[in-house]
Amino acid sequence: MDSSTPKELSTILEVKNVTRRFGGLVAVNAVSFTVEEQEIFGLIGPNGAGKTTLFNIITGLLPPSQGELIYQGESITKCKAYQIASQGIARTFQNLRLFGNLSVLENVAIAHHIHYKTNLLKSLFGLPPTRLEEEETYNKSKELLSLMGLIDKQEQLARNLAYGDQRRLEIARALALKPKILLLDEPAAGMNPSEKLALSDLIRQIRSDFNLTVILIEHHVPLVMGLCDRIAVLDFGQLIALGQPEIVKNDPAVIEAYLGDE
Amino acid sequence: MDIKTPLLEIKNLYVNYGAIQALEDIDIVVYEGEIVTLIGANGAGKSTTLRAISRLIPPRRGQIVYQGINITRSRPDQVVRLGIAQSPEGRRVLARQTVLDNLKLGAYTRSDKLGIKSDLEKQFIIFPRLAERRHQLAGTLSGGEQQMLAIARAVMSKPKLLLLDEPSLGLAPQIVREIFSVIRQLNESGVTILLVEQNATLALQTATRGYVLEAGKLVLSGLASELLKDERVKQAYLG
Amino acid sequence: SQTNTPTTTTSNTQNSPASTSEAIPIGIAVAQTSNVSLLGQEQVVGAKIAEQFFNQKGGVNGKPIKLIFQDTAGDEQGTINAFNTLITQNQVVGIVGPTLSQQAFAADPIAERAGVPVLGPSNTAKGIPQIGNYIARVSAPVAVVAPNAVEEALKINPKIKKVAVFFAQNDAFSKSETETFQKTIKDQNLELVTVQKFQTTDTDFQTQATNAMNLAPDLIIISGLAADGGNLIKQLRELGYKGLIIGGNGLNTSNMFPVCQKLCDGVLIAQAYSPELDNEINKAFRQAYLAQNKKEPPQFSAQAFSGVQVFVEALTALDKKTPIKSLSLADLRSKLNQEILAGTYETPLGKIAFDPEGEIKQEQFFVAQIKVEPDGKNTKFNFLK
Amino acid sequence: MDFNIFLQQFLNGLSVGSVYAIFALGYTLVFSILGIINFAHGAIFTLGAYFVYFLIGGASGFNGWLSNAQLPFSFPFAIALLLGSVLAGLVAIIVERLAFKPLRERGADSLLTLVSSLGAAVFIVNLIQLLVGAEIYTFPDNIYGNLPVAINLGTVEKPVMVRTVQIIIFLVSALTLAVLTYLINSTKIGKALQAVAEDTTTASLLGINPEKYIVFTFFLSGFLGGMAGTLVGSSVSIAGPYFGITFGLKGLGVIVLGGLGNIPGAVIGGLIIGLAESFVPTDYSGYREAISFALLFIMLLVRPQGLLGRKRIQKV
Amino acid sequence: MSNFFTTYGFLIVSMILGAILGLSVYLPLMSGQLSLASPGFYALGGYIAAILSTQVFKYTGDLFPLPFLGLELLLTTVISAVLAILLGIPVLRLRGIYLAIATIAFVEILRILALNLDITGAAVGIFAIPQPFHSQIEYLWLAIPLLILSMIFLYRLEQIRVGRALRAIREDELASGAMGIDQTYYKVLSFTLGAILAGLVGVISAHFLNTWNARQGTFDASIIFLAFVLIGGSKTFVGPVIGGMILTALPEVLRAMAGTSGLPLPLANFLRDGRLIIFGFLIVIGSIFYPQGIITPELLKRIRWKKSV
Ligand SMILES: Nc1ncnc2c1ncn2[C@@H]1O[C@H](COP(=O)(O)OP(=O)(O)OP(=O)(O)O)[C@@H](O)[C@H]1O
Ligand SMILES: Nc1ncnc2c1ncn2[C@@H]1O[C@H](COP(=O)(O)OP(=O)(O)OP(=O)(O)O)[C@@H](O)[C@H]1O
Ligand SMILES: [Mg+2]
Ligand SMILES: [Mg+2]
Repeated sequence: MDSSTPKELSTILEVKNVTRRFGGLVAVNAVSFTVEEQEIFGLIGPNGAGKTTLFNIITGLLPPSQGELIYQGESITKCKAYQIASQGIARTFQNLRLFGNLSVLENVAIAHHIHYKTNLLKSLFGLPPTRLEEEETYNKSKELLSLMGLIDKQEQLARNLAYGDQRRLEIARALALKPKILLLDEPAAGMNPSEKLALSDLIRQIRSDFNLTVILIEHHVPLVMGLCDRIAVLDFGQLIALGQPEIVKNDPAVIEAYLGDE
Repeated sequence: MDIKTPLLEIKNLYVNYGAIQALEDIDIVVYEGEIVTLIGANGAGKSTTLRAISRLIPPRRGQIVYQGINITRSRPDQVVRLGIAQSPEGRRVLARQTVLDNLKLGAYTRSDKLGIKSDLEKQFIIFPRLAERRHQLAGTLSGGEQQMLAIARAVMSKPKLLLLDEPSLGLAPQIVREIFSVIRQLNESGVTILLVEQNATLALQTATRGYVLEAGKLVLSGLASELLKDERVKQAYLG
Repeated sequence: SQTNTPTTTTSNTQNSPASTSEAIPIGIAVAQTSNVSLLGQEQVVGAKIAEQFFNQKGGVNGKPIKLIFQDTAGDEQGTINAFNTLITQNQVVGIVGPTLSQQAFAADPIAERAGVPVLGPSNTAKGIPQIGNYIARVSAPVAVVAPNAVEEALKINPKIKKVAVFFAQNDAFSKSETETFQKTIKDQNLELVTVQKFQTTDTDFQTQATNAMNLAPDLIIISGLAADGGNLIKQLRELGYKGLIIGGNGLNTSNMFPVCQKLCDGVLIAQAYSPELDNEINKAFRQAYLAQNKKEPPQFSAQAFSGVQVFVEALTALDKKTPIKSLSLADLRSKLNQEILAGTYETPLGKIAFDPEGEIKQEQFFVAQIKVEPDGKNTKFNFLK
Repeated sequence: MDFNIFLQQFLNGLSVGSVYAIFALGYTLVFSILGIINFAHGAIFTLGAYFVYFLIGGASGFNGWLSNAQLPFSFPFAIALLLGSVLAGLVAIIVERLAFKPLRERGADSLLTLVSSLGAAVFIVNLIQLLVGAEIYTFPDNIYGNLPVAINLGTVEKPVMVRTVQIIIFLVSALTLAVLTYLINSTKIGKALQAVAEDTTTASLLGINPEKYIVFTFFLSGFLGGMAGTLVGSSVSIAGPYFGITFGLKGLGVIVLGGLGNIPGAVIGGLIIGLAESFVPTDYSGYREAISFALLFIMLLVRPQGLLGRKRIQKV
Repeated sequence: MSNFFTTYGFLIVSMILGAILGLSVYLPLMSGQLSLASPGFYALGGYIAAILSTQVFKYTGDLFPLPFLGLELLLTTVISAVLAILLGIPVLRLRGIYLAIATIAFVEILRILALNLDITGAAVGIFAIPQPFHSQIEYLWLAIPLLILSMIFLYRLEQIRVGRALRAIREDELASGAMGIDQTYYKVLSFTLGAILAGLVGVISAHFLNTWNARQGTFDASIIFLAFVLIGGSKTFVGPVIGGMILTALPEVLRAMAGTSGLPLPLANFLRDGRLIIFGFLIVIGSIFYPQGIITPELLKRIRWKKSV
């Protein structure tokens, strides 16, 4: 993208009428919304509403049955997962997908991959620019680990971490892609309330430090409400509400389908 | 309810993963009919404790006694036959089998056909989502649906002692409330429960007693209602 | 019992220091393991009988010979290793081996470069003696053996017109042999109705059999080895083929009898060896073999025996000219090679000699018809020629 | 093509195919539980045939350490078949305990079991060779009583011949298939086996003893392998210690074609390859061997899960 | 000593070639691809060399000129690479055992082709392949540089970005895509590099063995090559090198042991007759005692650490 041209629209991602079926089941049903640059956008809804499926579609792991995705003004509907990732959309996985047999540090270093383009031959010969690159990769990876509080565990194998730590590592790894959009699928699952609070501060900090947009799936309502600028609510694949937290919180349809009355 | 008979006793338990010491000198007692909760930060060793009880990892030292039987050297399946079931961390549903088959396998150790059938129906009433999806492969369920399945499957074995590792993980708030009411119901019907839970407030509200783990060591234990009021607990876990 | 075990007998000699200093080492490099070992084992037996026989007769002017066995394990790498070990470590004067032509192509050049005489006991492919001066063979090339059988078949049934040919395409020997058979068919003005290929590892031939039988051949010619050939014959007969069958040289072994049993009856086999050959040495060989194995000696054993015999006799002749003791190993090997090529030998294979390239000149070839007694138990070769 | 010729070739295909199928059934069974290929299956198949050969009173040849040995007693073929297969099953259990279990327990790369099972195969095959030599052993031709060697399904002028042994093999594979399918799909044992197949830890959390089922599976696979080896041996003789190994590679093709770990798939795959081979035009008979692999190759590109296999879903 | 080299020259060179073949299986395995196609490319390289040197190249003199050999190597590199890319793109979509079987099918199809074609000499194969050297040990001039180059190459590869990408694919292909790694590209890359190595070893082997036929590079070889990697250790390139050497030498070591004098008779007998029984047994034992292979990255780390202390 040419950044010198003034952009009037700050829309970064547009989900247009996206539908996904599995056999007879419609997991995502004609969902449309836009996400603005630098916002924290929440995606909530009951279990099986289609949230993760939507993430999979956005990141190119599943093709939509219908609909289109526009990222920074261009369609990415047909792109492969790795292309989407290298264009700046990173994610974490609800059912953790770490590189389990690699060290914590390597997990993060791998994601730096896309930022260095020295070719195979040059790097094979270990020419100075690649040496620098390698050093930089590890330094930056360590920075991210410190940020996520995992620096002490950098040598451990990822699969040996406790559940909550694995979630943090997922975030560190996604950040290493230097994404413009970060998709977090239940990042706070498996953390206790005070850890959740800390995480929510961290996400805010990341957003401003890294200048990125966050889309977040989370079932912990206080966290979502406190953190998100806008929230979309899915139920049975359909978008039933969209707007600021206060509005969504009091929407009867949302209360009926998701929050329940306490 | 007679809460003086210890159902499960963990004595002086040490567990290692290679060089890493995950549990150190743990003593836990669970009396019959109780709900006991285990809380602690990430990596404190909660899941490790449950794994040790189910015999998925060998302890380095210490003893686990269940109903007076030393199960420290038993096999996992023997432990299940004795009446201890677990809904494990990470759910571990059998991805390539249907929801129904997963539930039936939960009752593998039972042979009372009628009882199994009625229990199956009970699960479907508690979790209507599972009833809807009974012929879907478990691997394609959403995260929360899998969590429901994991809990229901553990219950299907009609355990005396049910180990739950973060049952509320990934569940929508409504379902979380439901799960906890199910836990209370189960307990009332005579199932003893050992609960690992991040949602400490809810856990302590539900439980009779609680233990607090920190970096592999027990740091606190007591009646749940007292722990709820404890300043240290409040600060560290209740947020 | 233990004494019947071929491998035990060698080690007796190999490990007793008394004979080591005296005895003249001759290498035997054949396939004692792998799926080629069916053939290799027969060669081991033949060679051992020779060792015992000639040592009893006084060896090489009083000096015993000692056979050193190195397993070639059925592949080229193994054969080269076996040759190398024999040549440099065991310091043999010459080598009988290897079992298969493909391996000969790999290992013989090694012996050639080292100047060690090699006698191929069963390498029948084209081009073996041409590998070099030191390479000769006691196995007649297929081109010489095969045509006889077709002639015999025509004598039995002059009305033969249509011929079907089968061959094992992954076996070098069968591949060469079938070419000869096919040429003979042309030369005899017969009609070649089909050529069916199979693999030596195949066991089921119903498809090929019925394919061929649909063309109503009067004669079927098979080039293969014992197990596959035997099965092919069996299945042809069971499926109702009534005409004559010729088996190539690879089927020339009693190993085939258990496979086709009664159904082997009447099969014509082209042979380079006949147990019934009437000479002293063959009688002795046959007797020894029968005593040990309770069955007629197969061609592979006879050829291995002959290989050892050629070495012994050439050594004896050489020793008479120049005492072997006085020669360095290198000289001994090269003189021995000349001596081998110069001599004539009365062997179980009949009278043989070599041309200057090392190709065998064998006087007699045979065609046998398999005869099974009505009880289906006793099977033997009836020699027609 | 003349109908009779077609029919003949079709039956040939089925009969060759049923040999592949009967080999593959035990092969695929182990895969369905452990998700690994047991290269020792071919060796156990061979071993079964030797066991039965000796149990019916056969004597060994001259080329092994056991030269000219014979059991002091003998059994009728049917009983020997059963006993021999049980012995083969026991050997399979030993192989599992020695070459599979330690690796599983030490958390080895699951590929390594390919190697260790190959080691076991090399061991067994060469042990056979050491003991009884590389000779060909044959069952007496009266083991099936007075059944005719072949049956003509056509007319006298236009015969369509089928060998009786092959019909027996076909029937036995069909029967085995039926029993295994019932066992796996409709019994509690089958469900437990599937659970073990997917995740042993989870299975044990459900009260299933995975080891028991793994041993059972190996026994069954060895039993079927031994029986198959005997039946095939009775059709084509036991052509030395490598007899069964030569089926290993094609067997691999068969089970992938039908769907790895899929029991009916093994039979369907076997029959299809048998048929395909029998319809290779005469002029291309040299390429017959390549047929199964070409089919397999195409199948893998088009439908990797095999004909009957279910696609592995992967939800993220 | 010279005696040693004449006896074991062949074996030493074979061991080095075994090490390189181990690397050729290891390369695709770096990205988690269990490809057993190496024997196919090995056979192909051998045929290229055999055909060129016996039917195409004309030369005078006693030794086969090295420039011709260079030409064979070059041509094999190109042909192997092209074939590997063409084969790799469709086939590498398969995973695990499925990929292994597809590549086995490829190897078998090549073998049947070789048996049926005239140019490959059918079952007899091609023989009288000319020699570039006077003795077998001199083949080290080819084998050692090739091994060292490949090892340096892999050493570097494991350190850099590309190596990390390969490891990521090996660990979790799906997640690696979500990390921006183009799986197809890297998988085909590692597969092709492995194919080239196998082809080059084929060229050397054809001369080295004097003859080439369809028995070279078959299914058995596939598994043996795999054993090189897994027993040696599949997590660092040192593993397959060591594994290739040990497993190539093992049968010959057993042969030598059987020949040592002074052994009790039954033992000597068993060592010789039961050589392959022992081989099979050792493979099982090796797998059990070295479930991660003999050489693991941790072991290397420890060695390095000891040295630096
Ligand atoms: N591959 C698939 N095949 C069939 N059904 C599927 C598949 N993937 C997802 N589904 C179904 O689609 C629905 C949406 O699933 P999804 O994972 O998107 O839910 P979710 O909103 O993320 O729920 P949760 O909060 O529980 O994680 C679920 O009912 C699930 O069972
Ligand atoms: N397989 C393993 N190998 C090595 N270390 C492990 C392994 N599993 C867990 N650990 C370590 O043991 C400690 C306790 O882990 P455990 O999973 O019991 O924690 P937990 O209390 O359940 O945490 P969480 O709330 O995140 O699930 C952690 O430090 C973890 O890193
Ligand atoms: Mg989800
Ligand atoms: Mg935990």
